[in-house]
Amino acid sequence: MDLNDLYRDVIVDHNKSPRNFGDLTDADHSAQGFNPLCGDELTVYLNIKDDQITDVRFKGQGCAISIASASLMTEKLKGLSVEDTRQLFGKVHSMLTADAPDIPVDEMGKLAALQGVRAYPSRVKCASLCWHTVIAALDKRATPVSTE
Amino acid sequence: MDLNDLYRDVIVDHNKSPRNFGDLTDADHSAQGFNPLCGDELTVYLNIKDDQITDVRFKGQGCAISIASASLMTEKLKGLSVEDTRQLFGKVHSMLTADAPDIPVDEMGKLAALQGVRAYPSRVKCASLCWHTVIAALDKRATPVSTE
Amino acid sequence: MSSTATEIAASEHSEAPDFGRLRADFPTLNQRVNGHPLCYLDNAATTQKPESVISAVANYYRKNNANVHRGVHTLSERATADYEGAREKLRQFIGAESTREIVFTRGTTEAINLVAQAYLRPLVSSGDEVLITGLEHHSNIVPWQMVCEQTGASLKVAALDENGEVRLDEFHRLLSDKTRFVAVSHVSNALGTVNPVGEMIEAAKTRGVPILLDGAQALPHMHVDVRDLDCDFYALSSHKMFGPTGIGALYGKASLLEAMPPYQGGGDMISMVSFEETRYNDLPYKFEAGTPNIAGAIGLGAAIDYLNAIGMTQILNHEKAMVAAALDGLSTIPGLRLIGRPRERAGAISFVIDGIHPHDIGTIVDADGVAIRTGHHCAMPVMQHFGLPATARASFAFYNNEADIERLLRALEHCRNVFA
Amino acid sequence: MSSTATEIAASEHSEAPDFGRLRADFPTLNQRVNGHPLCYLDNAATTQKPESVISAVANYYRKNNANVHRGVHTLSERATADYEGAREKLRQFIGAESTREIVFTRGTTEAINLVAQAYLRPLVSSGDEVLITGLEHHSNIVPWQMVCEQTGASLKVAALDENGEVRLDEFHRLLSDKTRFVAVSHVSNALGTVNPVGEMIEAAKTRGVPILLDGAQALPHMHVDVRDLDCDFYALSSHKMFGPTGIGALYGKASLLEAMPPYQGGGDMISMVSFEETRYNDLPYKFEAGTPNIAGAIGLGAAIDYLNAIGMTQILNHEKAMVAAALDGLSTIPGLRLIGRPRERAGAISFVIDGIHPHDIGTIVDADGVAIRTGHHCAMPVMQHFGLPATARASFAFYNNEADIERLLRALEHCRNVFA
Ligand SMILES: Cc1ncc(COP(=O)(O)O)c(C=O)c1O
Ligand SMILES: Cc1ncc(COP(=O)(O)O)c(C=O)c1O
Repeated sequence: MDLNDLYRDVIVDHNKSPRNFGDLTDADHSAQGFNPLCGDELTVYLNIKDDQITDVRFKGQGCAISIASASLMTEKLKGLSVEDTRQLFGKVHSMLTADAPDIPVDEMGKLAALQGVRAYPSRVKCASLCWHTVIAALDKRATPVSTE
Repeated sequence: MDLNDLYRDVIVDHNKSPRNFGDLTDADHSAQGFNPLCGDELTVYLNIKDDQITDVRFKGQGCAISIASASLMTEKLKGLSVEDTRQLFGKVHSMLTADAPDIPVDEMGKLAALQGVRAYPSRVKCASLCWHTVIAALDKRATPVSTE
Repeated sequence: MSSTATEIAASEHSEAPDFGRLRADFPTLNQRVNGHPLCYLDNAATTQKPESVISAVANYYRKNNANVHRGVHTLSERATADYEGAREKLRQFIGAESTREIVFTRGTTEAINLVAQAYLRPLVSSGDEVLITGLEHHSNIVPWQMVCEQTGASLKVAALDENGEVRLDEFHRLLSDKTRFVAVSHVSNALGTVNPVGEMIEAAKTRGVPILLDGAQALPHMHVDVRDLDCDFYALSSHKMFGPTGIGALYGKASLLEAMPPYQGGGDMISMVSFEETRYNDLPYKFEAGTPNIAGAIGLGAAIDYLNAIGMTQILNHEKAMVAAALDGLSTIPGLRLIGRPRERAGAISFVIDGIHPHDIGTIVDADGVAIRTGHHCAMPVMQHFGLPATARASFAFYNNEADIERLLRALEHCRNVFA
Repeated sequence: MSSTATEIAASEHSEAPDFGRLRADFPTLNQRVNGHPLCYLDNAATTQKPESVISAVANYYRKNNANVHRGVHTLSERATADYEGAREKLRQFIGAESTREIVFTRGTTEAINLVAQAYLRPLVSSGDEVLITGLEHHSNIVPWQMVCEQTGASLKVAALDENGEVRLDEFHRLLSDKTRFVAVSHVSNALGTVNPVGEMIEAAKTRGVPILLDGAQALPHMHVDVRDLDCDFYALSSHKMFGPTGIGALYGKASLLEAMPPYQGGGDMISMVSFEETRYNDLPYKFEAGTPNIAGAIGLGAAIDYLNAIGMTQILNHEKAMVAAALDGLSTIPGLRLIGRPRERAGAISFVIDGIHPHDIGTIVDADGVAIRTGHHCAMPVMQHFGLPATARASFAFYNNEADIERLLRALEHCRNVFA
């Protein structure tokens, strides 16, 4: 278990300067997620056109892992189809939790920075909160997602 | 711990042929006692004249220790004053429970047959049930005595 | 881990395990009591623990002791993994679909109270009925009496026959449009009767009435599968199945548990608390308020591993033979009368001896190192049914053997001599 | 036994015990975590157990395991004597008048739920009020919220000031003619604040309102005497005072407990059951339905023996010095802000560090072998009061020492480096 594997430079950087952070006032999809255990709270906003994510932003507060994960996610989602987003969620989930992930980590691009989370079971929820929240937004679920 | 010390001949005999067993239809004092743990149930009847116990009988069902104890008790009480009965209760209680009883056991007469009970904590309630019940009768208590 | 144990079990099941050698796994059994080797026949009250259970508990305290669920530090993660691992073992052991359906409680009694208060109490009122049987332990009577008192509902009781079996005609008759809940024991602790729970569950289902099984006395003796049974709730105690005291569980179908309000309030059972509003946590945590008996759950997990390694079918067969031999032996004691002669029996045999009160039997056989239970066995209505204040009860576990039966019979002869 | 421990304690109290050596009594502390010797500073979540507690539990399972209260055989008598012996030890430890006033529960949470449901629920209705404080653990909030929801009563909360102390003016203002019950923590688990419970109890008494103290965080750190305090109920958890999990107790004044209906129904809490009528057992058994956590109670007794042998006054003094040193040390960490600055503090210190989320602090210090807790500490309203989602909390027990403080400070420096 190496701490540097969890707090990689990419993570520390995205935590300090989260990308796509803030409101998306004209969002046509949005959802709230929270992790009551650590007090993490995220809102994810989406604009979708012709089944394609045209814009995505998030805001909220949380630990470095959850903020960085959300930031990395927003970078990745822009331009993706709804279907591809759902599939990517599955792959990220597998990378975060499975001993032998479904897909080679090096196909995950920048998201691979999160692979260190797997060694820290109590931190998996932090990394996956934003993803659960995006899926809730796609599903137009009204009640906030909770990961406890 | 010697079993013969508990089931002395006197005890076995008084269990088999309890003395003063049965109703006392004109009793002026009576009380019920029960030990729910083993299902022992006793009723003690008293006639008292000028502060003196003129007659005493009991009925009910129970283990050898509780029946023999009640039988031995009735033999002892006839003719005793109310005050002496209460004092005797204290002595019996001490004999049944105290490591160093208040009074020499040989002053207890036939009741000394019960001294073996002390080595069997779960049986103390059996031997003392009749005594608790007599005191309840003297106190004219309406609710049955329970030793659990 | 539990899967390993199951694998071992599966591979070993071809030949019967050496039950004689298993006895050595139980430190308590290896002692002298009143000058005699202990002959423990009070298994229906509580069972002895194998060394693996004792050391699972000690090991948790020595290496991994921490509070669960709320910590990010290593010990807390280990404790959480072990505690939740035990839940998974129990889920597998009783065949539940999901760990969401396994709520840890102090034992059977608390599990039944949980259902009585959180499920039934909000649902019933005057005119409604709860159906139980004449065979129940106080823990499956009083919680329903309390709900009835609180709500005005009434308690119906399917009576016993002279063999100590529930009269099924009565059971069917009493199961009516007014019945809102059925609660029956899987196996009776007082008489050893195995109830025809399949038929009872089906009858309840047919009428759409939820049914709880009190499984305290079933799990130590037989394979139980809650999905096969298709009961709605199943209650159990760890200490009766070779695990630690202070832990047990309620199995409940997720759909029922989800609809229920919580039972106790506190830490862990909420997901969000403010003074204005409190949101409850997901299953099963909604029903586990406060710090749980972490060591107890881990010990229960170890007990399940142990049982899996033997195999419940092997245990059932071994015990059937043993109980039959004990019944044969007891029938040779003059003046001894069996109380309850059920067609199907597990674990316990109740009896009385003419002219000797059960309490005296208990004390005398104890002097010979034989531990049995005497009294009402927390089943006073069963005693009342047979018109007895008490019985003597010998109850068996898989580690008992023919020598134990022999010891019991000799000690009973001793009783007869004392009162000869 | 406990009297022996008390004697030893009394004779040894003249000189301070060697706290450095006591540490060796705790096997958990003697291990490496992530390559470093364990530095355990999560004592408010649960405390570690001395070897004497671990072996008291194992010893019960190895030698005396039997069910209590209902048996005449030797093992059952031993188990009963040990279980009731533990009750007597606890009675002495907290200064209760009689063992009738000591009800064993799973822990603080269950003790509070018992009072909420069996005492308060039958007494209150719309218009009545329950008074708590802004400092409470969820276990001393949610049970009262549930009663309020069930009955229509309302929950009043005495707010905190900026130091994390209860505003006494608010407390007195909210204690009104409508107040039917007061429940306050003796010591806060989130901030370490010691409440002025003397003044609070007196205020409640003056108005004739019964008061419960949540003592979960007080007993590990200070001498508690319920008769001196003159509170009506006192709730505690064994696992927070060096004893086993799954056991705790409710102290209640006999007169109040006697008047209360039972909480759970089942074995042991009744004296007579028939289907028509059930008579409840005497105190404290009326509130102990089902087989209790026998091993847990015996382990708690051993923990009390252990504490008595050290002496709670010695512990208090030792910890005061340690906590003061920790506060000094923490004040040297740049960007660290203490949350809560109570005048009187026991056990816990909460803090945040600019720009680093507590959750990250927890993970990073754990990599250095330092176990602290991060999150809301089951006290979300306290977090809301300070406008924080979470804090980091280091909490101490008598076995902690200066090296632990040093380790914590260095680990916090490490955190700052990771995010530098
Ligand atoms: C102040 C306080 N009250 C109540 C509790 C609940 O105790 P338990 O979880 O042992 O029931 C705790 C501990 O979590 C606590 O710190
Ligand atoms: C049939 C049955 N039901 C319920 C119980 C209660 O179990 P516990 O005391 O472990 O809660 C028992 C055991 O005493 C039992 O034998």
